[in-house]
Amino acid sequence: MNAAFIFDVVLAALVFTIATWIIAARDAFSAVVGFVAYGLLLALVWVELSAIDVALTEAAIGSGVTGMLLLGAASRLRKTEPTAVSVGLPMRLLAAVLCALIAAALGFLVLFPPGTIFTLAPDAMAHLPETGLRNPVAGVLFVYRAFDTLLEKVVLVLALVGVWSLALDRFWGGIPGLPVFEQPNTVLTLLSQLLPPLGIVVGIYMFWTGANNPGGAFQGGTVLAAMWILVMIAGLQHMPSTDRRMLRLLVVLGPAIFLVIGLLGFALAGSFLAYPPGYAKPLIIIAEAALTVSIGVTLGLLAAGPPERMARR
Amino acid sequence: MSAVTLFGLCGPALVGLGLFGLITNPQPLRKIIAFNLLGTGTFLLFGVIARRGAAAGLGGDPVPQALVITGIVVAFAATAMAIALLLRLFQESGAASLDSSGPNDASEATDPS
Amino acid sequence: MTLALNIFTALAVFAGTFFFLAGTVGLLRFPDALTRLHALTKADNLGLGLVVLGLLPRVEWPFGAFKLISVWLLVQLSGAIVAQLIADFVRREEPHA
Amino acid sequence: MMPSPAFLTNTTTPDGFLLVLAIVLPVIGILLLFALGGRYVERIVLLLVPAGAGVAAAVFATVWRGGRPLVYIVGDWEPPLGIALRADGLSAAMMITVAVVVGATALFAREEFGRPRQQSEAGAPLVFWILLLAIWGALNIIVVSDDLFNLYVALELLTFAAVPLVCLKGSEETIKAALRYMLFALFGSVLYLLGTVLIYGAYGTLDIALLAGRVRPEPVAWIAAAVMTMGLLAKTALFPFHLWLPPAHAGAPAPGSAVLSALVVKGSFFLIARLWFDAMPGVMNFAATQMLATLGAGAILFGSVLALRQQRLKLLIAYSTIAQVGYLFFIFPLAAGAAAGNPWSGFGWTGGWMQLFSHAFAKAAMFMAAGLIAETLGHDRIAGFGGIAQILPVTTFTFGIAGLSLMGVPPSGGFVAKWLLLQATVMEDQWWWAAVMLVGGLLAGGYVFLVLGKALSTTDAPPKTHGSVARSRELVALALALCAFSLGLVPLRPSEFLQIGRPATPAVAPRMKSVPLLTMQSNPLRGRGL
Amino acid sequence: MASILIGAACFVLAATALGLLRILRGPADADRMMAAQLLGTGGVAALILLAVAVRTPAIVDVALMLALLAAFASVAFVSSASRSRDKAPPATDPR
Repeated sequence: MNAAFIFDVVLAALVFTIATWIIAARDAFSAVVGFVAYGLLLALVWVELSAIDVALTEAAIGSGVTGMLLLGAASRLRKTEPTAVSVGLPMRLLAAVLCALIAAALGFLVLFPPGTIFTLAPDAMAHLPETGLRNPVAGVLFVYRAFDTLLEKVVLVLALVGVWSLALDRFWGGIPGLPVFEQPNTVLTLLSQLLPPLGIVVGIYMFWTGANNPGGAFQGGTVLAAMWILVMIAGLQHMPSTDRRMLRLLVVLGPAIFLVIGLLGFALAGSFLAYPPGYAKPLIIIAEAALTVSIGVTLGLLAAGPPERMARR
Repeated sequence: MSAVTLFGLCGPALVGLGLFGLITNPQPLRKIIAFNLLGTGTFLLFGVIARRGAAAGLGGDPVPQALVITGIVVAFAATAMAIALLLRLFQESGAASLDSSGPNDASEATDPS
Repeated sequence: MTLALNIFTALAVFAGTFFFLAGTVGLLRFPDALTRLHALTKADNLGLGLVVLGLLPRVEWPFGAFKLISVWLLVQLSGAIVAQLIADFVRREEPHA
Repeated sequence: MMPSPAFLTNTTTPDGFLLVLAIVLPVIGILLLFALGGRYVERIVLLLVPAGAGVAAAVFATVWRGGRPLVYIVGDWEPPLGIALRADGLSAAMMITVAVVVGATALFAREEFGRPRQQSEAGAPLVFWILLLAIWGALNIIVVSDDLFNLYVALELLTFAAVPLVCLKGSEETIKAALRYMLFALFGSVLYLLGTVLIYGAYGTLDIALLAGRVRPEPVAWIAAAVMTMGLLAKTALFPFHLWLPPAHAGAPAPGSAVLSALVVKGSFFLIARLWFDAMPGVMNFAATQMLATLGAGAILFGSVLALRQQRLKLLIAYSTIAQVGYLFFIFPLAAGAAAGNPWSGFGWTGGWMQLFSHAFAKAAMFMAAGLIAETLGHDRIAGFGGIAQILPVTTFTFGIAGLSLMGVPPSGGFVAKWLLLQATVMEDQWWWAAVMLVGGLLAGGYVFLVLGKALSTTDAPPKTHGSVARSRELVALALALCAFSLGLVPLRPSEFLQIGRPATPAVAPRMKSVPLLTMQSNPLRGRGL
Repeated sequence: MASILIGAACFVLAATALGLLRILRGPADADRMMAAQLLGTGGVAALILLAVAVRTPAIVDVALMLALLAAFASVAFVSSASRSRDKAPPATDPR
């Protein structure tokens, strides 16, 4: 029993307790606040699992942007709660048994791991020098499994299309319905003047350090998105009209550049999404830079929701 | 019991809790939260598998770690879309539940859900 | 020298943790939202401040120290502003309980 | 044709780049449409749809001529570290089916979503085309990707494309349907991911070809297979996870419904088949196959009976989808148990896939016909269909032809499929499925004639029409229906084609300690060595 | 020294997590947000303690990320809570 293990026990107990609370809580708002706290603790768990790249992502997304989305929804839906009818007790018991069985089966697999532990860590490390990167996670994301990453960016664009498609017909191309402070709030204005410059620096740092240290386009982009949303909420900057050509171009910039680099691989490196020897790192940096911007814009727009009014022209 | 096993057991517990919430909770918003819990439980399990695969001077197998990052992004996109749907439903009907009610469901009345 | 350093770190960190505990106790025990908010800011200011102070000599100079200090400053800034925002909000909303 | 030994080699084949093109073209389309939007929509779509169809045809032709699968190693990083794409005969056939249905849908939808009437960009058309391309791209990935996690991303892509399609009309009930669909789909994909995680933990790879050699019948494989199957069943809307489907498929605009019912639910079914037959060949046992087929049987009976009771045409067709998807699940007991020794040459295997293809064409045609009828009448209540056959003879004919295929009347594709499945039940000594199929066929006849009877009936006063529909759209639907029908005329070809590149089952004897007698008799996967 | 730091991290985490009881008790949503805010600060403190204890400077980046986004949840809360209170219920929202 050392200090580190006690820390892990406390952490695991907290995560489990809060998770139970999130599910059991009576009103949705408490559950959402619980979820924000939960996301934060998970970031600690990922640190404890030596997955700092994941911890950064979880800190940015799990408690940050997802928390914001859920909080906004919970506040808006405050009045509707009592209408929902609860599921009957027999059904709940049945579900409880089923879920307990699944959890027990998974727990069993954890307690009795396979005799041989497979790992791709040596493989991933062995080829890392060819890529010029030093962060193996970045290597997986942008070299070995770049195809997944490319598709995931397309998923983001598609999610944005899905969110926008929920706009009423006459608001298509209008301004997202993010809740904005109507009367200027001095404190918030101060925050959104001071924080974003710092945030942009951190965002760029995250992207830049990602090639060699934990971090990367996604984490950096999320920070940028958060800062952008903050500025918009404070009313310092008007939300853009979603029919702006520039905005659309920024959303597809990252995936498009990544795709072009991938297609160049056909000609220059003999395979789709392969990099010519020696040029891997610069190309990845270019792709990541574009992706950082695109992710920032896309996540910001996803969080801002569907267009709800037209621009005054 | 090691820390890895500890978090390894946490993962299944979260999966179970999330699944339970997703099945039994009638409010869509709570279902979305439960889905996120279920997702993080799954990711955690993957993280534990990654940690077990620590080798070559790394604290964990980078492949699952990278996949978890992709998974978190996708889960966020899903959450954003589900919430947008939910809020639109609220805007449209003033309610945020999936209970069937209204004239259009008459034709579905045969459905013994 | 190392011993003195260790003692300094330990003292500062312990003092910091004390303020965190105080913040929690305040949050749980104080009667209304505004006083609870007050307790909260103590943890932000002093608790984290002392922890950072205690750790400063142990991180790489200057970049690591710079990062630690910026973490503290960031928490200061957002803590203060969130406190203001919530206070405003609570004041506009008529106090429950 | 023998199963090709190329199956296990992990090298890019000369024409492998076609697989990348099949995926990249729709992705380019999505990005271009999103960025340029507005006036360029029609031009971009007109360029990409034929190009994509051409690529699918090229893949089909290459696999056909070469008799071996196409393989592409993305970025030259071999699995397990990298991702491989692989198209065998089945994948190529899927790809061409998808291309035909998507192409037809694009033609059909040109009227509705084609030309923007006003200067400014309209939402629904742009969104529709982006979603259509996304569904196409996602399905192409699903049929060719060999990596379980890559497939997860593709599944999500498919979900994110399918859900907004449901509520394109934006009415309260379609949004409700979309939200319910979304929640089911998310449940499904997380469970799929959970299984993927377990598989990686136990076998250290996500590549299906590599997994085939590593997976053993042991608890981890069972649990992984169980959760993944459960998740995918929710997405396939197999009974009892079907609740989301009828409102969702009925709520979408007609071209959307066509794609959703014909293709999207098949995507997740295809993955179930890949999982059981390809990734975990040794794990499938008699009990599991019977369970899946039992759910399928439940779907056939339940879906058909409910279809009979619907008053609205689109809901009827949606319930019919639930029933027809049920047939697909007979592939598990009937192909896995192929007494001949090689499941790929058995009747069950061919019959199951023929059912998938013919249903895809027939159901797309049917939803298009329903859309045309609803546009003409302004409603889709079956009770008000009297005299529609005189106004829309071609469409009524289309509906009838597609209906014949669903019922399994010779010589339609549906007939061949069901006949092959019936034969397989005899060969496998599993007559009970035959009984279900026969009842299902009768019920299908019931609901098809319910509609046709109403449509052909003459009323004193011709029904009020709301608008007229273009003849070209009627012809598109008819062409699809004829596709479904004519599949029956080439019964022997598909059987060979669908065997191309199927794995020679790895010679892994399942570790079975106490095997029930029944399993021993009908477990075909043992002793089917190289 | 490392154990002392980790012990301190453990203590900070446990202490601030205790504050989460406020989520249970409420009474107002603002109180619940405060508890999350406090845990945020506690998490940052625990992370930097860990970073120094296990000599992994990259962990400070996680703390930096948390610190940067610390205000985010509260700002979102205040803005959407104000809005949903000010506006008429959407059922009567003219469309």
